[in-house]
Amino acid sequence: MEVLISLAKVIFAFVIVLQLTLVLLWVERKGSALIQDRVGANRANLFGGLLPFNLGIVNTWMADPLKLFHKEDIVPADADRFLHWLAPWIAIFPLFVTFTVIPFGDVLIAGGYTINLQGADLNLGILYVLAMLSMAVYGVIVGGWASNSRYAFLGGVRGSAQMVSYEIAMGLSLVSVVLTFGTLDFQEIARAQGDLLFGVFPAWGFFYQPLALLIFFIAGMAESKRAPFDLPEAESELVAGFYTEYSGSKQSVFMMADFVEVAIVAGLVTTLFFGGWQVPWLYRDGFHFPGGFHVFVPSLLVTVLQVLSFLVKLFLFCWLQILIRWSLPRLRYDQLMDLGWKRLLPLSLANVAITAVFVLLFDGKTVW
Amino acid sequence: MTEHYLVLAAILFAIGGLGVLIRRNVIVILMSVELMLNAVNVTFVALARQHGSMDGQVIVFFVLTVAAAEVAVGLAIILMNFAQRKTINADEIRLLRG
Amino acid sequence: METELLRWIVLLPLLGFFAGVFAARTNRPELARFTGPAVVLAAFVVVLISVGRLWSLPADGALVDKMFTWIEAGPLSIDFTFRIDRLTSVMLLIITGVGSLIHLYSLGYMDHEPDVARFFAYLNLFVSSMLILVLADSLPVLFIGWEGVGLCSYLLIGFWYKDMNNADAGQKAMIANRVGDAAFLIGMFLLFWSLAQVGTASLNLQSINEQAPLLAEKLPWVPTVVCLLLLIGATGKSAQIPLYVWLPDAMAGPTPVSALIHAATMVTAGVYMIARLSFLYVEAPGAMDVVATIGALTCLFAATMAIVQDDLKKVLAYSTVSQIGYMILGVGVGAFAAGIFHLMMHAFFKALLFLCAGAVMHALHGEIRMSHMGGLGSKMPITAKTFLIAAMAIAGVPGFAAFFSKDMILEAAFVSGHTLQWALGLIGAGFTGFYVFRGYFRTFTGESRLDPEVAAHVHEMPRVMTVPLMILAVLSIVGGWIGLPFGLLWGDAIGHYLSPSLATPHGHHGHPTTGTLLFLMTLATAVALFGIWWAWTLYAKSPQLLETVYARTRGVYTVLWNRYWVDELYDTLIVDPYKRTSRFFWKGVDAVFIDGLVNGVGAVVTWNAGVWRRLQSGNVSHYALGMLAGAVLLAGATWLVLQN
Amino acid sequence: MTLFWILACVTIPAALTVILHRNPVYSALALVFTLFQVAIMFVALDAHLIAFLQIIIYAGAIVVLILFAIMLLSLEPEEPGDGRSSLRAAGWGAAALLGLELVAIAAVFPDTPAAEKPLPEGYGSVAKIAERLFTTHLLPFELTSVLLLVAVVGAVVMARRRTGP
Repeated sequence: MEVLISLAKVIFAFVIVLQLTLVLLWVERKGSALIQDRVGANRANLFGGLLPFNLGIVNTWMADPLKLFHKEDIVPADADRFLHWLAPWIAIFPLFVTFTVIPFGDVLIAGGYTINLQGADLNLGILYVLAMLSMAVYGVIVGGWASNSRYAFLGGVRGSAQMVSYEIAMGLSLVSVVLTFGTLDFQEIARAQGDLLFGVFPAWGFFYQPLALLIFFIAGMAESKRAPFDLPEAESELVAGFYTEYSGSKQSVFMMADFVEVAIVAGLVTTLFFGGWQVPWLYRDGFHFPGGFHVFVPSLLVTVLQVLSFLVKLFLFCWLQILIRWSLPRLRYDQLMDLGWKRLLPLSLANVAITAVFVLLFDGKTVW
Repeated sequence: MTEHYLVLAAILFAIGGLGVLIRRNVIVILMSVELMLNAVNVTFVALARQHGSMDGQVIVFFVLTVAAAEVAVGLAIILMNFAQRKTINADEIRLLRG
Repeated sequence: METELLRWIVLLPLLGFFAGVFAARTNRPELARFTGPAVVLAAFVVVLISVGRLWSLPADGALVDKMFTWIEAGPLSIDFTFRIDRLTSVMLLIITGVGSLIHLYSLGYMDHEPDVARFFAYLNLFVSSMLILVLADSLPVLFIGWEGVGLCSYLLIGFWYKDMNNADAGQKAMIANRVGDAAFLIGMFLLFWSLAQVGTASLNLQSINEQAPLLAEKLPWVPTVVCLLLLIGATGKSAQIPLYVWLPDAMAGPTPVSALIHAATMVTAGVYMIARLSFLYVEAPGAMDVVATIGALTCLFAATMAIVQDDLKKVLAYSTVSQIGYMILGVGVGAFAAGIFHLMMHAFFKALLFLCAGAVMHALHGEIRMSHMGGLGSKMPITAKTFLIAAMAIAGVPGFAAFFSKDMILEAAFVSGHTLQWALGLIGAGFTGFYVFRGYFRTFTGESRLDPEVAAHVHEMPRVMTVPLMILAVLSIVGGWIGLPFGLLWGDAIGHYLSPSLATPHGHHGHPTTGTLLFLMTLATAVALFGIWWAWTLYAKSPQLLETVYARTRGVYTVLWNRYWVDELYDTLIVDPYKRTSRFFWKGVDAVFIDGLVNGVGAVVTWNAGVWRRLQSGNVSHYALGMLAGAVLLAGATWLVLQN
Repeated sequence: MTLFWILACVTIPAALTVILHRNPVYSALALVFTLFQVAIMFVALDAHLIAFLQIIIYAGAIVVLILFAIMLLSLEPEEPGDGRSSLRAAGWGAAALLGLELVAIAAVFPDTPAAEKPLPEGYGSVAKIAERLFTTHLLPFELTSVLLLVAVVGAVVMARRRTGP
């Protein structure tokens, strides 16, 4: 039974990721159309046009994947065939396993079992995430190199340099979060954010660490190589960057990796800075609003609400990233490096120092 | 249990040493050195566990730091050498012969 | 009683030093002009509080502040501890009290000095070192202060270092002090060694004093040798024969420095040290006699040189040497309290004399030769009056400070049977009255011999300078009343106050009769008044006599004017042979022998390297193979060892 | 134990690939793989923090740098054995001998009690390691920061493009 529960949790996390990539694919196409005042995907339609409007769901969820997975897989001449095949899997595997440590709910007590709603409860969760994200760089660099193409190679080198650079600022911003909460465990961090500030506001991480949030979000977007940080795949310069020579299912795996990374960044931001699965003022036995107002909610419903809360926040931050991608122009490469090394890195270092002083002053307690 | 890891580490160490000896590519030599360092790290951690002491792990921490510094400086030297002499063949880099 | 208050007495001036350095570095003289005097005043307040607490303790009580263990090596354990007992409290009050007044005075005196921040930084560092010296609970800590004040003295004498003479004077002070310090250190080591032989190895002052009788019993020669070595240290710091030569030259520094360091505080360190170790000294009667003799000799010797000087500050410098001679005489004959009493009085009137001299210098734009002064009394009334008070105090006019303190010393010398030393001191008293009033009459009365241009600008000093003068003048009058003779009123208050901290010499000399004392006092006073009268006759009443006297004493005058040729003697005896030896070591030993040795080693190494360099193929793989081969051998050996 | 045998069977071929593959890119990737295996060994040996650090620092940064250098230099695969067969033979011999000896030593190592002691509370946790690091090993820890600074400065100075004469 224990094994089954664990398996179910991992599968649930996995399903969230997979479904999210599909939803994001749709949001990316229809949402960008919305932003750019276009119609967007509107060809294939279910029920032969019975509905008065076309959401493009069939296009993005069925037609696109079908097309991609049936396209011919072209491997360039003189490419390293083995590494060319391996690269997409190197890119996506670490990302898939990353999501398992992000908690999507508090413990669920059902049928005599206490189930921690987290794919894998690891007490070094943050280190695990950093380790896995640092692995993702190999997909990019190997893919770019194995294609035996200048565009792809340049994209690969750019991408890996960018990811290695921004990893530092990202890791340091996480250090200040870790200092604040005093743990590396995501579930504990999420739980700690159930307290109240001044007895009114939920004690979400973003109140404590606004600067870390900013740095982490920027660095996270740079890690996922999306606009305005999409130098490795800059269409106007490098055709499609490190996956120029990829097609069909392999290329779709690379695209999927992008979306998973978006989801991971959103998930981390949610968990570390916006209470994770916390619903403001909702506790095990219901809502306790400030001022002593109490509403009873059954335990099972509480869990449902928590999972829903997590999903809503997750989706919101995914949407925010897509919004930014379609709004901001691309940085120049020197600006990118400048931002990473000369702005974010010193800022995050200063943030760590300041946080450390505060933690020392208040004896590690969140006395606000 | 500990002996097994020690034996494995010994084999890894010998492989790393072999790499240093038989390869001419300086970067591969560098990688072989990393293999040797890792073999030693495994020894440290295994023995640390054997004795229930954490000092072995702390030393691994230092080894990691030293390795990072070593690779950064080593690669810089290799790149500069390549820029000037167009080679990374260890046999051809012998300016320091007496 | 444990308290953490005492460290602040030292830390405050030290903070002022850092502020001063900062101010000097960043060119903010205003900052130093504020912090310099402020920290010393603050230290004075802390001292007052501490002394207040001390007075609430029993007579032999003490305040202790242990900061940390400084040195811990085998039997040697030295705590960095400050301690206040009654003796220390007197010193603290003098240092911070007189120090505060002189700092205030310096505000006015150094008004036009661009480098004033550096001045105050040094001055604060000096105060801090001096306080360490008197607060120290052990000889090594005392030695920190001992060296610290020496360093500051060097820095301040050479304050205007752009003039070579000033820099040389600073070096002279440093070197003369080095000689004394070497002896001091040897004495300290010997003391530690011998204490380890007979009792508890320690350099703690209390412990030394407690173990002194034991030491004298087991190793009778040690206290004498140690006391003599420490005495050499004291002669260096306190400018006694034979190491006094640096003090007259030290007048090159700014005048407040002369007042603070070379009159009131640092030069009395030797007296303080001997009083501090009085329990050790009383175990060495022979050494005590030497101390008393050196004090008495210096007293007369310096006084004779003072009577011919033209430079007003030099007069005061020789006077200081002479007055410290009295103190040394006092502690030498076992009248430790009298020595400290005179030290305290001297701090008042000698600081006052120097400050007045400084005021005159300031008014005359640096002119200090008395042959170019005269008649200043009308233009600088406050300075003239305070100088007169100080002169009366130092000469021993009845009722004034030195009347009581000097008399106490001479009495003790006579009563303890040191008749010769007493006689020297007595004659010195006459000279004292003569030279100080000679200075007064030549400077403040009679015809003006000033440059007309300078004379037009002579003016009284601003308040910030005259108020310290007036305070010191009051102290010079009433200060002496804390040690009244014959049990009048409160009697010898200072002696009673200090007695728990000080030893009493062995051997009972009996109480002299009141008649003897009265006779001694009258005699001393008469001698002093005779000196004053003689000065008045020569320099005020009938200057025409001067020529006659001068003509009759030309030979003596030449000897005195050339200061007995002591400097020249030192040059011939020590400096020149030293230079010749150095030259021999340079040209002979260093250039030929040592250089040859070094070059020879180099040549051998070069040859050797030529042989071995063939091993370096430059190929990394070869080196790696060598390393691996070594590892194989090592591992094989390990395996063999483990198998057996 | 099963885990160990799997690790051993995977790690040794991977390590051999590192030193024997003619293409340095493959060597580097094999090295990453080997380092991953070592990290798993660390986990098996209750050194979780070290395992993650191993991945983050070694696999995530060091080897990326190496890979970078390899690609920037665009190296041709090395041709086997030209003119240093004696050294190669010596190398194989020495390495084999060393390996044998080390294995032999490990086998007879005296300080390996049969029954393992129970591990202390919190063994290998971040807090405990940090405690050791900031108390007993504080000086070396501070020195590593100096080392890293020196390395950074050295690497930058050397890799910087020369301007001027």
